[in-house]
Amino acid sequence: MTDYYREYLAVAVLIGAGLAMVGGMLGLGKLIRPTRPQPQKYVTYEAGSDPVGGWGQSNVRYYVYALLFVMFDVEAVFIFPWAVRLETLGVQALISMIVFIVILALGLVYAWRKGVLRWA
Amino acid sequence: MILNQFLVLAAILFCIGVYGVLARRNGVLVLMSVELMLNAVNINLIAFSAYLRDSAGNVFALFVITIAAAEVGVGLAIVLLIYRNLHSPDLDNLEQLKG
Amino acid sequence: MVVQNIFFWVLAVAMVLGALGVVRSKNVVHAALYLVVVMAGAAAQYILLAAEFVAWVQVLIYIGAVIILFLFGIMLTRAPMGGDTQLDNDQRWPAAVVSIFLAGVLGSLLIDAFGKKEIVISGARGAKLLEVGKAGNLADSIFTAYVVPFEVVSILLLAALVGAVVIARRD
Amino acid sequence: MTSTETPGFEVDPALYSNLAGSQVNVELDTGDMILNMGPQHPATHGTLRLVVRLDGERVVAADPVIGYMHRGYEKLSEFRTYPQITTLINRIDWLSSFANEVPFVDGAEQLMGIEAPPRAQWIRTILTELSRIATIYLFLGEMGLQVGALTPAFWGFRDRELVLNLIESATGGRFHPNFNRIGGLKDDLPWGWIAECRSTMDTILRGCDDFEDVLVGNEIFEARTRGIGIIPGELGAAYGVSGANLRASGVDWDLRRDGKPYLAYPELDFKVWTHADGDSFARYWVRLQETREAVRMVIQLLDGLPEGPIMAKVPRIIKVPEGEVWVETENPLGQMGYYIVSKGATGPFRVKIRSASFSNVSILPWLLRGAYVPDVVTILASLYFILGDIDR
Amino acid sequence: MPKFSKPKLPGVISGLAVTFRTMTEGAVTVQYPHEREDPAPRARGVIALKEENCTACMLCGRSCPDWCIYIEGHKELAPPRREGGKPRSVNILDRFDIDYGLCMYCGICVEVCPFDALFWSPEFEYSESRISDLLHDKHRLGEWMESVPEPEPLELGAVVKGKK
Amino acid sequence: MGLVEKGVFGKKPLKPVTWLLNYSRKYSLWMFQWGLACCAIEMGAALASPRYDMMRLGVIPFPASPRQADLVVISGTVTDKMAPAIRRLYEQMPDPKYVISMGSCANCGGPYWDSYSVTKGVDQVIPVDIYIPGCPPRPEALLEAVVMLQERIQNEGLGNDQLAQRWRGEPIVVDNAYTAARA
Amino acid sequence: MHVLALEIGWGTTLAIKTLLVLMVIPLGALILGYTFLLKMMSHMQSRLGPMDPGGFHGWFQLVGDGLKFLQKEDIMPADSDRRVFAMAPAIVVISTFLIFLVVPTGPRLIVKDLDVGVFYALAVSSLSVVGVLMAGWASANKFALIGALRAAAQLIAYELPLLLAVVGVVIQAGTMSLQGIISAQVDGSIFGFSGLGNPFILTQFVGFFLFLIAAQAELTQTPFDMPVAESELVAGYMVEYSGFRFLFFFIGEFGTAFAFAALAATMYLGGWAIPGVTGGLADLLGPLVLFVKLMAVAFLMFWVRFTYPRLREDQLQAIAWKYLIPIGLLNIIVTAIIKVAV
Ligand code: SF4
Ligand code: SF4
Ligand code: SF4
Repeated sequence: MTDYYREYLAVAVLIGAGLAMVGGMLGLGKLIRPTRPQPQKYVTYEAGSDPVGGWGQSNVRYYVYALLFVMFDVEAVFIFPWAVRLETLGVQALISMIVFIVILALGLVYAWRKGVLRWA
Repeated sequence: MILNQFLVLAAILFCIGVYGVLARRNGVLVLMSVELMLNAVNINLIAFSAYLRDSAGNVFALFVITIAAAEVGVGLAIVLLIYRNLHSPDLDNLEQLKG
Repeated sequence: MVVQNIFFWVLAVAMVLGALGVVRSKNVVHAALYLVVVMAGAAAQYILLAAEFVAWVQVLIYIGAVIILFLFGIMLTRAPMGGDTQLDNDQRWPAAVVSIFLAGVLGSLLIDAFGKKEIVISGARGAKLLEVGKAGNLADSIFTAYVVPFEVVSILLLAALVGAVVIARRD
Repeated sequence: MTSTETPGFEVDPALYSNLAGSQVNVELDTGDMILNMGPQHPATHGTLRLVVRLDGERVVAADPVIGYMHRGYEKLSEFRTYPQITTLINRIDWLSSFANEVPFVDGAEQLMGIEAPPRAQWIRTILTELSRIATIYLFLGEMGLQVGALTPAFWGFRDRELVLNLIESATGGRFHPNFNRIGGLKDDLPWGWIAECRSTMDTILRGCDDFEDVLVGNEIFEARTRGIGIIPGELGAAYGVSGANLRASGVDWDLRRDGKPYLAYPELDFKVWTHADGDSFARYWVRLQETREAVRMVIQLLDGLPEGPIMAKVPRIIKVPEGEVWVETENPLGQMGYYIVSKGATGPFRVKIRSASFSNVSILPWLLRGAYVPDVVTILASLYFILGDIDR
Repeated sequence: MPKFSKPKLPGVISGLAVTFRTMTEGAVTVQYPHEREDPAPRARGVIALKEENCTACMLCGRSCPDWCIYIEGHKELAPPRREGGKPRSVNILDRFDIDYGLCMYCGICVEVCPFDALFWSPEFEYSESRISDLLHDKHRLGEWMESVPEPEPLELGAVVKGKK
Repeated sequence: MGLVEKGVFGKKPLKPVTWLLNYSRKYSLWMFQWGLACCAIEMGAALASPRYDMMRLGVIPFPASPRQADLVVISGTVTDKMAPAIRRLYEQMPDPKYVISMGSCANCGGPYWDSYSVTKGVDQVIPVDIYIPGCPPRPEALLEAVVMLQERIQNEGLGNDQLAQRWRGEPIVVDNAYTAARA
Repeated sequence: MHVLALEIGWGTTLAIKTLLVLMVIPLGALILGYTFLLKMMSHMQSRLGPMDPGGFHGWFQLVGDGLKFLQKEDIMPADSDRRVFAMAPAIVVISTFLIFLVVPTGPRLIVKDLDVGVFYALAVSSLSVVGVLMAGWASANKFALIGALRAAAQLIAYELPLLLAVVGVVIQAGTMSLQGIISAQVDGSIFGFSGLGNPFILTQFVGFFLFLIAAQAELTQTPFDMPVAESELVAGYMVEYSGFRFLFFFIGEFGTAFAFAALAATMYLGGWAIPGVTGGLADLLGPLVLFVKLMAVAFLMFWVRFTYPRLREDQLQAIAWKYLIPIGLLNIIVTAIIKVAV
């Protein structure tokens, strides 16, 4: 049990270390680097011309991609344990997983047919 | 660790979620609050699973996560639909859709 | 096990604050990011409870996918930089009352229901607990006891996918 | 005259409406977003500025803002003598500088009734073709860069260096030769130049094969360019698009062959390549073939280089008699022309410059409507304009 | 319909082959600061002034499209060549500056100079961190003289003229 | 507030430190790709042509955005319409930053000295560190300029004042001592 | 754990290992960046690449870049969302850090051999998407926003093939722990012949190529570098980042490349193992062996990167959904059937 916790203590430590490094570097940089405010330095970069108004936002297409992704991601979640135990579980598990995959594949096929995967 | 720590934490999260669902009007935020509640449920499941030393809780947590994902997918799609028709993601002016 | 408790409380506080952030933040994207905090905290709690696999599923699905979904949704519905005051409706106070009341009820119920029951994480039973969370065992119970729900889930996912696609595309 | 008046093209106005209109469909009404590409933008090689209205990744309207490189050539020419203008106009289309000099000098000679000796004519032709190679070769690589393949761009520069060496060792300037004189050339070729030129031509041919392997043959490249930015032949002509861009739309029109005969082209045998599709891929392909064709021409010219003087008899102070003349040539980028009005002074009274790129980009607003942002880059690259040639 | 010059295995493969070949072929780089190849003798790098030839006739200055040559001179009486002859008046060059910040390297000045006082040198290494230093005076211009190469022989079939 | 300006507690930092910092900046000049006119092609040649290959000197042409750039080469004609954009892009670069003016046009108008639309020299808009003569300058000339610039960077004293001044973006005053002496 | 036969407490070991990881990542990024991005690319373009910095073939180049970025001013655009803007790079870098936790470089040279090893690696690597989106949104810059959205869409689209490709390996090895996978390869046998074990590349070559392609996309390398496509969206989601924050993205990118190459080498090429070497010797050689295999994989990746043009957004998605994922699913089913059958 303690080993188990130590494993994840390692994860925590690593995250901490990562943060420490990022912070440390930036701090060091802060010591060294100059700061020279200039009138236009903080203007949004837009290829040299004045930034034009209007806030952009994405296209619904992206959302559909994300959606598909979530669905299959979830599938993967079930596949992994299955993959680990496949040997002991045997044919029955295999079949039920194939069914599972096929059903989800139907979803992909449907999306494909609906032309979600195409632009416009 | 006593079981109750987790249960109470879950309860608090759940209630915050409830508050969000009631008080928020932006559809996306309502969905987020729902996610909070589902997380609370999951914590409960896992806690009990650990308490009873039985994987059932874990399995159901998996299922819940799955369902949650699906729910967000559809929910956001609906919000988008609303946005598309009303040009605002707010759920309050749904009345406009009536009749 | 004092160390675990320390971790628990740190995480718990973080999660509660995060949750409050989600419901109180003035900016949708910030809300989503607070949600990340809560999710991560939950994952860590699962790890404390030896639910190793579920914890990483939580990370993969929630943080890696659902949050992305949220962010996309937000950017589709115009995420303004800076504050946006239109996020709440006019029933804040009733909502607050309700939820606090609910919290009270649940809390008291739980306290006298489960009192001081321990989750044993040491010794032989601890070892058994460790087994519970392993991916293998989950597989065992899924593919023996819960095959039917498993397949049902797939159908449900399919339905959700189709539904969402139909809604999201205007054709 | 501009290519709109070239015989045989009537424009069907419907082309604008339905072709353009059919391309745009707004998916989710998320409001448009205005994007500024340029004046500094890697994709607009130079300082073209493109204001694009996007819906998602879809261009609803594109508006090229030119003039960031305007230097007022036509005005400057009125205050300079002919020799001085010859060196100034190098810098209009700075990649094929030599080709810019030719039509101007040609025009002045026509006004003065001088004929440059044949050797001069042939050397002019050689250098014109060399500058054509230098220009297009750069494009062959640059296009790769714009669709994301880093490496070819470097090869483009690598072999181009050799051509520039040739031009420099002959004229003294890598870029701006100022080698033409009214009535001939400044100087003859240096010793050993021809041999060097031959070997270089081989290198160029090998380079072309490399490009063909890495880009033309590459499925990804085809996927990126085929069917992107299609210019219908008539429409292109109506917009005044010329050169390879027009030939890639199946219009078989090349001033070297169809125009008023100039330089040594009448004596050469060369093929004018065209492509039916009119898309970016076609433009690339046509230019690739033209490079090979140019190499063939140079070889022919080297073989048949006549002997003799390189300068006709001209007065020490050049005064061009009164008159007007319009000269046009097929430059690497397309049709380039000068309309020279002389009032008998040492400098012209008025010079109107018709440069290829200006007309070529005039089709952009039509072309970009309904394109995707990544394709915008492909299209810009495949049109291949030079800013100086647009703005003058 | 155009056809490609050679039918080939899928482009994705042949492309890889070409890049790999290039990698093995080795670089063509000339490592400039450490080694340098001289530009062509005709290259228009910098203008050198042969002061003794210049008679301050201002021809170059006047025909320069950029007006970037500044010449000042004055007449002087020089002792006569023959005994008892009249003293001649010669032009002494006081100032001869070329502003390389402005010069467009067209070479007109070199051509028009009737007394062969100006020459092209292929040198190019004279960047400055102060723009005023880009104005070369006659001494600096004179120093460029030793880097002026001999005119090369011409290609076959050329009619060699008198003036270079 | 920074070592490069004030030094550690107002004192100059140790020699090796200065040396190392300068050395790293000297050999990591990320160059902002920005072509203006003919000279831009020669700049491109210096960067991309394997014969010159500016990358050898540690000039990296990656950044397409001024935010990551250290060096900008104004290569070509600066028109009055362009000047403001140049100013902005220069200011959007993070300090320390350097400018090389390439070609007669950028130096002072060049062939267009009498044109109505051309800015007579980019140093009217932004401070310039090195001027390269030529029209266009050979790529080698650009390389030479870069080497000059690198020497200069190597010898910068960190935390000393005139450097700070330069970084504040104060234009370089062209002293007329030279021309005055001649008159 | 014994090092040089002296006993070290787990705490110290952990500290040491953490430090090692902290060093390995920038180092790996340096090595990859220098060897491939600078040198190999240059030579493919018949150039030399950096020569002067540091004297010998410009080895100093990237170090210098690092030091230089330390001295660069740190600009936050006026209307950016400061906190988010500042956090984004950290998230990207940390998600890279975490991958290395489970990469084994020898029988005992591994930070922690989690039971969910591979799954964990993929899970944490998926965190960077959040960082990217944050960066793009917080910059309040249109180039950045489009870049970020593209990046996110692409990263998630290609995370699936990654997962699916790995499943094949997991089925064969019967475990998710990387050490387990390696030992499965060492002890494995191809049709009874167990001379050099069974590097899964032989049985899982489909998976291997899936993994490579998907990794290529995850690293936003050509032909999948639409998100950071310089020639159109100036620098993608990084456009507003300056100074060290930018460097973090850089490190993140190449660190991840390093990690994925290592994962591929471990899962398909047998990782640190070479036939016949075991025990302490393996501990010594392990890192070296892994490094060699890793560089081989990385060479493939970068070779492709410098040769191909980039795909367009929709083509890229189409490839993922229409080809890679179905193939991945098929691969899984086939592998599973074989596994169950034999
Ligand atoms: S080269 Fe041309 S611009 Fe330069 S000084 Fe001579 S005439 Fe003037
Ligand atoms: S250089 Fe030649 S043209 Fe110029 S002033 Fe002297 S002599 Fe006259
Ligand atoms: S200096 Fe000469 S080459 Fe350079 S941009 Fe100006 S005109 Fe062109």
